[in-house]
Amino acid sequence: MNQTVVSYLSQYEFYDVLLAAFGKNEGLLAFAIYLLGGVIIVGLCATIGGLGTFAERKISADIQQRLGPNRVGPYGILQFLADGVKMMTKEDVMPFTADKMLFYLAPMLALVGVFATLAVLPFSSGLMMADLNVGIFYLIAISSLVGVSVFLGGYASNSKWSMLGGMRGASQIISYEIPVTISILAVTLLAGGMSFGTIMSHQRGLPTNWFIFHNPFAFIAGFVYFIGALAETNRAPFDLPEAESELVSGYHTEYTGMRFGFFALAEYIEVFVVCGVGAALFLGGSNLPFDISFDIIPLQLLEVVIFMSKALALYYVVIWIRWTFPRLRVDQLMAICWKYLTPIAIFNLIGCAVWVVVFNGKSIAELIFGH
Amino acid sequence: MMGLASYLIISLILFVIGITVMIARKNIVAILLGIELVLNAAALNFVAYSRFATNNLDGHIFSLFIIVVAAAEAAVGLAIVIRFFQIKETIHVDEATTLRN
Amino acid sequence: MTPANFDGLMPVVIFMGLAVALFVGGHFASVLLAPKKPSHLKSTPYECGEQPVGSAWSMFNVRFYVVGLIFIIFDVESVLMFPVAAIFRELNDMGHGGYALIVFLSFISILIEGIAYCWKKGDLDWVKSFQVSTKNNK
Amino acid sequence: MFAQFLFISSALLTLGGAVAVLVTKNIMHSCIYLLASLIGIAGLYATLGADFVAVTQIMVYVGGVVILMLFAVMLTGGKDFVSRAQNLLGLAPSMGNRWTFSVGILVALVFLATNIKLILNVSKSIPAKTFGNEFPSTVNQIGHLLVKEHVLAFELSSVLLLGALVGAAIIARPRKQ
Repeated sequence: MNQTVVSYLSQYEFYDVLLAAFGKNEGLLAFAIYLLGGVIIVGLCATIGGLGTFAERKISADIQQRLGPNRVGPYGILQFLADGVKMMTKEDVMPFTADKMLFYLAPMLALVGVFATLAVLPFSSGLMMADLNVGIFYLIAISSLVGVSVFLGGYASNSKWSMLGGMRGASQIISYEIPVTISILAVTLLAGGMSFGTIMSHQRGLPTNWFIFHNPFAFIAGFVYFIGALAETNRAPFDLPEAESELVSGYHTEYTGMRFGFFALAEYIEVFVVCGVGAALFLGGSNLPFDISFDIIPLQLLEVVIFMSKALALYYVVIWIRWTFPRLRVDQLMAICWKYLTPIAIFNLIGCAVWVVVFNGKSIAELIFGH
Repeated sequence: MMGLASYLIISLILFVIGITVMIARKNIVAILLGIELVLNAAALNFVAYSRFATNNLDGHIFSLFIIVVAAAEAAVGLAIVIRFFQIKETIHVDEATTLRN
Repeated sequence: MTPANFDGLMPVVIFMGLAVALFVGGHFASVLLAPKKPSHLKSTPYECGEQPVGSAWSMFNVRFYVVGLIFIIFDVESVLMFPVAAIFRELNDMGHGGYALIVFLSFISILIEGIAYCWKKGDLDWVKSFQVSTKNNK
Repeated sequence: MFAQFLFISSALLTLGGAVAVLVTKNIMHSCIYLLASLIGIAGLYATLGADFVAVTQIMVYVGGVVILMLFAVMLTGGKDFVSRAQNLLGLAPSMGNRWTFSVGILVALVFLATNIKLILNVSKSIPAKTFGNEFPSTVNQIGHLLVKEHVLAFELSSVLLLGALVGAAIIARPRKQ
């Protein structure tokens, strides 16, 4: 329980060597390890976010039978670095009617909200940064900062397109938070705890132990979560806040250069985070198949690879959906959230609760094969 | 440093600022902001006493319900503000002189 | 279960700090690298090349508030359901499964009443909410 | 060590945000300062070992109440916003004047003076407990309290929220004048 990277490393001998090097100060050593891990994870996720833009263009080109970016580096894979440099060297323009403080603050809130969720993302069973007892609940709560930042970005620009996009974006994000939260509530109920450690430990072994295959209600809840997460990250077909054919560019119309880059980075990392959470909650997360229980560091790295491949597979599905489905109308958007997803999510929650009581928490596979 | 007294003093300052906001502002939304500060000060007191003076978590439950009630209060209060604005076209609190409509 | 210590909260603060540091650093790089040629026309709000009329900070439709209202009620209810859901299995293993189910279901049923009310009154319809409610309220 | 750091930074964020709510003249800014203050209070809860209450604070306030307030400001902005954007008035209207501020601060000082003494006595009469670095989970205990001792409050809170939803929806629903 509550295994973090520090408590994991402390079972090895080199931890004592490090501890001696830090003058027996455990807090300081923990800080150093966490800081190093944080920098690594942020760098990794920023790269994934950058590669996300590249993957998006490549995959869309594939789907539309084009070539896509192919000039910078082999297969154009360094395109995201070129984009980043371009953003840094662009002039920052701020409308003279803007609310200056909030104009600065909005991208920062988006970054803080998204990065803070990375702290609890379960990359592997041992190398997890923080395994809070309220892990998944914390993740939902802190990611709602993104909604505030979308609203503020729209408001502070004082442009009519931005304002419309910001209002739409904030109401869309908060609406879709409800089906997502209730689906996660169903998982909490099945796992009997909110920390990612508890949730993962219930999905050990074969894929039949994954929560998406636990019972029919959890299966539907997985899809409800995924649809809601698409909408929460403003991805197509729910990209109404930034619908370029209706609202120019939505809440970041007036943002240029680096500040636009921060919004884009936050958005792409958030897509990765919701995919990772989906993988952890419903697809077994970083658990190795067959419940291998040697505790060595290469195995932990293998778990990281498993987690990442699950999350990135979901990421691919997200991009695939974007280039397949047309955008919804705004009234359809609200109708899907409140008239379909939320009742279905509540129904799933009740179903899971009844299932736990009636079948004593056993999954379908356990009932059929009886172990 | 992290004793009961420091939490109580933080909570008191928060409460006093909330009261001042409620009295000084004439904008109804700003008055609601002051009310939120006051409620948070109370909830902080409950949790602090729960840690330092008792051994159970009843204080946590209390502050949980304070948060719930504060959310309901904000929802209804802001609805009243919006309705008031539709009628009077202002949110200056001194304009709220009628009890009907 | 061994009690965790406060150091377990460190990553949360560290990641927030990294976000702020990245923001400040990116700004700094941008200030160093980016050209600065401000002009009045460049800093007008973008309205497809037209001269902007008035401010964008104007009134919006009340339906945005109604959506926010329904959201916050559901949000608070889900907050209260989280700890109960977290111990639901434990209660079931202790043999109080039926009792827990009754408590849980009666809580959810009141939630369902709320959404049913809003559905019937047309608050969930984005477009029609105005016409329907004028009919009902005179 | 880290707990002290968390405590000091949260306390500074809380008090700084609250003071900024008091002095700023812009209602939008004061909502954002309130956000800062509320996040600081969540940090203070965390230093008290109340992990669930801290996250609830963030969830309900940051995700809910503050967004609702920002919406309400946008919905009631109207003339006030236009006049400020065109600089017709130096200050945002209805945010108080010198007279109301002096009355408010007077009340605050009286209240502060009467309570400081009370708090010092209270903190003396309660024996000082020392806490180590432990941070045990409160979720399970809160869950048990909610379904056992406080089950009536738990159920009634849902009725309260239903009442708030229905009432606020009736009040705020758009209708013809």
